Amino acid sequence: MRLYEYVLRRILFMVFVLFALSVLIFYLTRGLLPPTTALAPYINPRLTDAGKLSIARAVGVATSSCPSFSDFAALQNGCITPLWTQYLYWLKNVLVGNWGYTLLPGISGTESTWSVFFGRFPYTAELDIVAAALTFLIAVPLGIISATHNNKAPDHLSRIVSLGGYSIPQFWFGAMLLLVFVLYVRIGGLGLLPASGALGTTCALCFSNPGTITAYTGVPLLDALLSRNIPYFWDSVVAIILPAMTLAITSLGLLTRIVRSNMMEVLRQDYITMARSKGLKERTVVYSHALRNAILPAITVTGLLVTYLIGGSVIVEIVFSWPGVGSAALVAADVLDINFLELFVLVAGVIIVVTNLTVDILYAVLDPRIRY
Amino acid sequence: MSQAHTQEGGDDILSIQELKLKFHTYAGEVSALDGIKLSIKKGELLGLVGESGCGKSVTALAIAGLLPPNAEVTGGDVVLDGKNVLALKPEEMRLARLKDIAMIFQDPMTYLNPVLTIGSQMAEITRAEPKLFVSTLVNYRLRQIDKQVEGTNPNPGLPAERERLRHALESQSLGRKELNELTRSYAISLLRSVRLPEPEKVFEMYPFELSGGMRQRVMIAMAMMRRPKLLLADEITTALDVTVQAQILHLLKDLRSEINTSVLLITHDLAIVAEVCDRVAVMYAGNIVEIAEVHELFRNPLHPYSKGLLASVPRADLTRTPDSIEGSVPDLLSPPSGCRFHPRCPKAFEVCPSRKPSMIEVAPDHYVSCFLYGGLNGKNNNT
Amino acid sequence: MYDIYGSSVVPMNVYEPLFSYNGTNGVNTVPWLAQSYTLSFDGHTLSLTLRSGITFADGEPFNSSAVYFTYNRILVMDGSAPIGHGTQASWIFQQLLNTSLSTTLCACTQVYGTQYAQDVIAEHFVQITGPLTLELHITNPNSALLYFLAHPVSGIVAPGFVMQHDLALWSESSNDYQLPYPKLSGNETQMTNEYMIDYQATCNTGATPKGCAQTYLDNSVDGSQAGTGPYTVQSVNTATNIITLSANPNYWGGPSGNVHAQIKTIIYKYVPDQTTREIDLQNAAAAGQAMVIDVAPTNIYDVASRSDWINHNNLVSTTPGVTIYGPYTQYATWFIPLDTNVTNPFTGTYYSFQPFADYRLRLAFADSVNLTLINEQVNNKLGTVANSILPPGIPPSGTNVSSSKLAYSYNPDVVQSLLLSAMENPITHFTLENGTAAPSGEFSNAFGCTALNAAGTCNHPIPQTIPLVYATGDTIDEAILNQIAGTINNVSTTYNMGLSVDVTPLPCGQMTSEAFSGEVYAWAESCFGWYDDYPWALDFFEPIVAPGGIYAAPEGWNTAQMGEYWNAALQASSQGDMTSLINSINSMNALANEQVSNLWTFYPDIYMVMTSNIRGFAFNPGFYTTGEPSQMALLY
Amino acid sequence: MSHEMKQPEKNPAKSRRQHSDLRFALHLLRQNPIVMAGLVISVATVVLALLSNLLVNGAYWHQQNLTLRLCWNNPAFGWPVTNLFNCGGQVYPLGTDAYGRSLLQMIILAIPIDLQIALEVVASAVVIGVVFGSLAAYMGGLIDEVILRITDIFLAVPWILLAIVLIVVLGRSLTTLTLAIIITWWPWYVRLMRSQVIGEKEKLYVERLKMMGAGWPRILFRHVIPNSIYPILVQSTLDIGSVILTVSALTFIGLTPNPLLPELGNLSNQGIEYFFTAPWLIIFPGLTILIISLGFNLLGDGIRDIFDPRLRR
Repeated sequence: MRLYEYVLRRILFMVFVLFALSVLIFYLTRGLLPPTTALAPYINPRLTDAGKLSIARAVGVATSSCPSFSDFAALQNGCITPLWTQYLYWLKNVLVGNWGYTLLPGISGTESTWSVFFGRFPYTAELDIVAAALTFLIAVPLGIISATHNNKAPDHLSRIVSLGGYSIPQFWFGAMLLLVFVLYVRIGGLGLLPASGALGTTCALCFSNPGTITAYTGVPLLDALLSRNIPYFWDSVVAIILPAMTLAITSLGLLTRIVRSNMMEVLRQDYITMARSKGLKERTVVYSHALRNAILPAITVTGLLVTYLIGGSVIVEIVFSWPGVGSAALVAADVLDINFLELFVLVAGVIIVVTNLTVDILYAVLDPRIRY
Repeated sequence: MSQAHTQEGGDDILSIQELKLKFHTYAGEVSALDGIKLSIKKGELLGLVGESGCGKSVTALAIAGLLPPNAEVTGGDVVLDGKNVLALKPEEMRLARLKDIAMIFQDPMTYLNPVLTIGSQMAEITRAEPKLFVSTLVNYRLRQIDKQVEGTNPNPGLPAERERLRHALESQSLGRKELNELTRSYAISLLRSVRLPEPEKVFEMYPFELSGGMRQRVMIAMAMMRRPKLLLADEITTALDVTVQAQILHLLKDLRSEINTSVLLITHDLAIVAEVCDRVAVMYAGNIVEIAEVHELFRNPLHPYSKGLLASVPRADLTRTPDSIEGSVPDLLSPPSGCRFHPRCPKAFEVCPSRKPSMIEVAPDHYVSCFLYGGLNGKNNNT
Repeated sequence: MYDIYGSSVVPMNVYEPLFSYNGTNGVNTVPWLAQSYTLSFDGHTLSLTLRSGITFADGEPFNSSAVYFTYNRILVMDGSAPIGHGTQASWIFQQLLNTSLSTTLCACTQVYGTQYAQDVIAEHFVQITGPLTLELHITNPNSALLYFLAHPVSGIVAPGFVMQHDLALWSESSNDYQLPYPKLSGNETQMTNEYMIDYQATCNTGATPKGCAQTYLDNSVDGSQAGTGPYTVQSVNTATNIITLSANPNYWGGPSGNVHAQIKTIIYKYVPDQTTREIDLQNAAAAGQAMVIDVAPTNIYDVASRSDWINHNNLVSTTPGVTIYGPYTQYATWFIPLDTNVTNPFTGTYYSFQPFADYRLRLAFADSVNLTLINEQVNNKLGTVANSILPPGIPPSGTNVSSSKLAYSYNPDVVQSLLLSAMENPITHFTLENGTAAPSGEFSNAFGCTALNAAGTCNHPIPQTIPLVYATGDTIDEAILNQIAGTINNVSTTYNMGLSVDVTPLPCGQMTSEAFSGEVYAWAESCFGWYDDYPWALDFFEPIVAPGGIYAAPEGWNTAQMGEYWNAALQASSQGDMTSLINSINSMNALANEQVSNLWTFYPDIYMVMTSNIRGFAFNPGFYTTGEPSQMALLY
Repeated sequence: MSHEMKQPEKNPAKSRRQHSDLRFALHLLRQNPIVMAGLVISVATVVLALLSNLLVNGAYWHQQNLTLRLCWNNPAFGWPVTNLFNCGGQVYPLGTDAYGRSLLQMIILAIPIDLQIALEVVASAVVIGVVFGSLAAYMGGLIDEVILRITDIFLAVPWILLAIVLIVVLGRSLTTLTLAIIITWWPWYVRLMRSQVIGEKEKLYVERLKMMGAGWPRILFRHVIPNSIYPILVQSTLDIGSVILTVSALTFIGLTPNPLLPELGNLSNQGIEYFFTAPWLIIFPGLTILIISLGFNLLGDGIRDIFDPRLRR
């Protein structure tokens, strides 16, 4: 089978998964919660019952024959449309990006859920990407060292690190970092790192007034660079250290383990013995013969890693008051802002599925032996 | 004529004394080598035969210092060309492998890195320690140049190059670029000399694009590249079909005489031994039970095991059907006491289980370790 | 969690009303943008003279047509206060005029569309009599008039600025409506009227419902120059809830002339986590930056010295470079409604068990909590145990709270006897919300057993469960409800009454919606706090005790009597007859107390935690928001 | 003859394998003290969980004492925080929590609760995984496809999001908490079991059983599953730690059935609220979680090595 066929098939499959995911999430939220909850995000508080009813019809939860909103709220007189109709309306709204008004506290009721979500999303993206980078930078060498020194001190050490990271409650690790670096360790009486938010507006080591930047991308680090505001950039860097570290340390276990076991397997291959028998330096053996074969399979867990990071960022964002979608998700859960959660789940789904797709294709392309 | 050669060539390139070796496994300690004694003369082709699992390959690995981490040498020395290999520091051992000891392995499929081209896997040898290869490469090139200069209408640039190379020879150093170029042409010439078609193409190919026989040739070429003092050939023909086997073996022989290296040919196939070897050592359960010159051994094998081994070989003239030895190779976790062969030995008697026989020279250059031929009187001193 | 838009962050510092609560207490109002005023005896006409020489941040002059624009805009546009404020702004003003204008006042459906704008214009609420003089024509006089005008939602906005931006906003997104006046013309009055009609034209409940169009000020978008206040809105990040105010260089200086923005930039940052806020404060204090943070009463000892507060009643900071001001009492009361006529959300019908229809059970619940202890241990003394619905000092002064007696006080023994009597002879007759008697058999308050056995316990008790709900994370309410549950369950187990009280946290939003739709027996409301739209005793009662208020009137409640007091109070208020107003308010108070309609808990205290380098701020108890003290400072 | 046929059914390799597994396990423990530590911790945890109700009266967690809130009087360690509350006579080794309960007692009461949830989750996930995984693998074709795609859907959402949604929808209780985690967990086991069975069903003895005309349920449940279930059990040990982490994470962010419930994440939740006045409230519960999950992970890691053929040499 040719590459493009393979890609095509994977894309179709991706679309299917997303569709199924939408059905799942729709059923969970709309099927199991009363239709009034589903309606809430679309209703502007000022509306009269008549207005509400017309909206309920427009959103597709109330039948056109429904006499009054109170009947609708009491789920009587055949006011509620069948679930599949609701789904079609819902899907239409999802596709045109109409997610109604946000219910999040602290935000004007006239803000749309969509704009709120994607206003915050860049911060989460920034956090996750930085964390992912850190994870790779730490995990891969760790895995290699522990494989090349199997059952020796470095191996034990790196296993403890990765297993430890894997076993530490993320919220606790974050809290301890705060305790240590913000409360107890002080530089010249100053807090070492900012406790909150993506910007260093309150961090002691930060430039007192970093000024403002133009939101090209919404991602502070990038925007700061694009608008050449170096103080702002450093503030953002300083601000992201602790959260990203927390996320990375607690996520690297998976990757380290994969790299380690791959590496150990590869090092047991005959061609490694051959390479040694040729009198090559151990470094040459490891890096030019073993590494590539060991890293390649490790790429395949990237998808898993992304899933883990997105999940983890919810907790980390809460601990560090990171203004991303993760911390907002919890608030959304508190105020029953179903649409926000739905949006989050779907976006996360898209990201993960696409990542997996890219990884698979990349893998297929990279390894000369793979014949899909 | 090779006999004459071995007789007069007195000095050993390799001599193994009382080599004892254990494997530590979760199941317990496996005593893989139980004090083996072996020597190879310069330019000699020694066969090492025995059933699989009797410690042939381990011996080779021990010589090349490629033992797995859970192996431990508990006694004896391996002296290669005057220096004790076992005492070498890792770095020295590496250099020894790079220059003096080359090894060719059983399975050409798995012993080449699938994701690197043949070329790069050959080139990395010279790149590992350029100094060691300068003279080889340069001399090779000089010879080429000489030929061309003598030949009709030589390339005018040649004399200049010759000068440059001579300087390089003195300073023992080459530019990176030049090193690579020379390596390439040299490697290709080697590939040609192991009779690979279109060596330039092969140089660029990935292993999985080559057949088994071709890969084995590539491995031999790699070995030749280093002009080693000792070549360890571990079951190199097992994975190949018969016709290819023959070619490879002849290649080995030619190579041996060409660069005058000594070869330890490990195999379980007596036919091969008979075909190419000068001397042969029979191994059983971590012991060398009999060493003799090939024809001698085939004419009158002494050790009961050797007898059995020979008997099990199918003959061309089907005067009698091959009969196999009773029982199977012992589990070396708990090796039999005394002579390790006694449980399977048809001629075993009361001494065998209790004491370990020593090597006795029963005929010139014919050693055997079996109580049937004496060694009963006096303590077990492994002379 | 607080709403930086709904709260008075921006109103306080960016927009100014004609009057202001006077700084020390909110009891009186003083002219602010207004120079002077006279109110006719019948209370139907308020004549105003405005200060001269004041300009909006965008340079527009402040004059009577600005007031005309602002007040009419408020009337016509719900949530049109400088910062969106739900229906509050309009309803506060609408009640001064023809009640048919207001959904809240008349139980009628709101007229949408341009007709509504026409109705408002026809009211001629604001009459311009000169560039700096004007009259307000009031259909329904109200003694709280000046408090309305001092309310942050009635801050005056710059007409030109707002009209220009709104028109731009509406015409760019005019896909599902047509603006009658795409370009405004005529004099300012004329333009204002057209603007109002245009706005109503944008209201639609079409296929993808959007209500009415947004207005430019709704999110106090970047660079709002529409106020006369000491600050202007520099930027607003709706996603991360960061509002940046910057000083208004040509601020007029206030009545005293010496009010000036000394801080160049104020950044309002939304940091929901208590700990994080405190860490930030510490860092800021150490780094010499200026910062005000909100510290919950439960966490006061994170920043304040305990011994100083317990022993000497001083809030002394434990962090160098941090100062704490306060505590100040504010016009707010926390309480726990004990509801009757509770319905089952799934069936939509009444629960047959309506414990709080029984006065004895209401009293028993109220008697089983030691508020003083909780105030000291959990609320850390940052509040006063409430002895009536009315917070102290709320105007009109004289609505005296100390005189009204509470029917309850912490007393487990009384709880025990009350429970026993309620169990042995449960009430049999119920009244529905609409006053009619409930059909027999529909309700039964029976629990436990009617007669105890020799051992003094029930043999086969009828089990009943009363769930109490509070807002997740509200430590104080949690403590209160837990103690109630503890006491009641304790008695119940001694006599094997089968009555069990369990306490569950609900997300604030969920709890409130369930509570307002009458689906929970008793709930703690302080997650949004009970506060007045403006400091006026009468307004405090309306939703809680007045007939037709949002809380269901409990069984045994003398609705008729309360109704009479209520009408008398309204009457007195409209005639400005303070004495009888105060009398009827106090009688309502007394009635409410003796009936134990609700369990009043605390009057919350406010205090300000800020770095010491911040000079001068005005605390104003008149503002309607509870909690978030830092939101209430006018920094200058 | 029938005797010969029986042989493959009883899969003779197994007993010997277990035997050598045991030796390998001991070998590992000898050479790798970390695994030993894991074993010790896990066993200790389980024991503590079993004993907890004997050590501490289970009713204590309902009892609050507002006058003893947030106090620390461990003589061994004076906490360097201002405004330290005093706790009267009795000594509280780990201080008291926001409800005036001894933190140590609460932690002891919490361990069985967390462990129970973990076990419930893992057990149900294993059951689901084994049944559907083996069905998918053994039946192949459409069934395989369907089951795989379903797992794909669940794996395309971060677990915590799915859990949040579920808890919001189903309301907050221990049951829904457990359920939510199970729902995010089972797909892994299906995947794992599937790969195992696919390997197992290729084996010779399955063919021979088929030839003998044994029905698929018999082959699957009597032979294939018992032979391929090992790694699942390993995974489940490893996962107990992770599940405890998950549970505590969810309760920490406030998705808790009852704030008084002594559950490690729940206790930490109080802790983050009183970070300044009572740091011990977050430190110790979190530390407990760390130790327990680390214990199980170390153990699981070791066991995985035992079952990893590539590590055999």
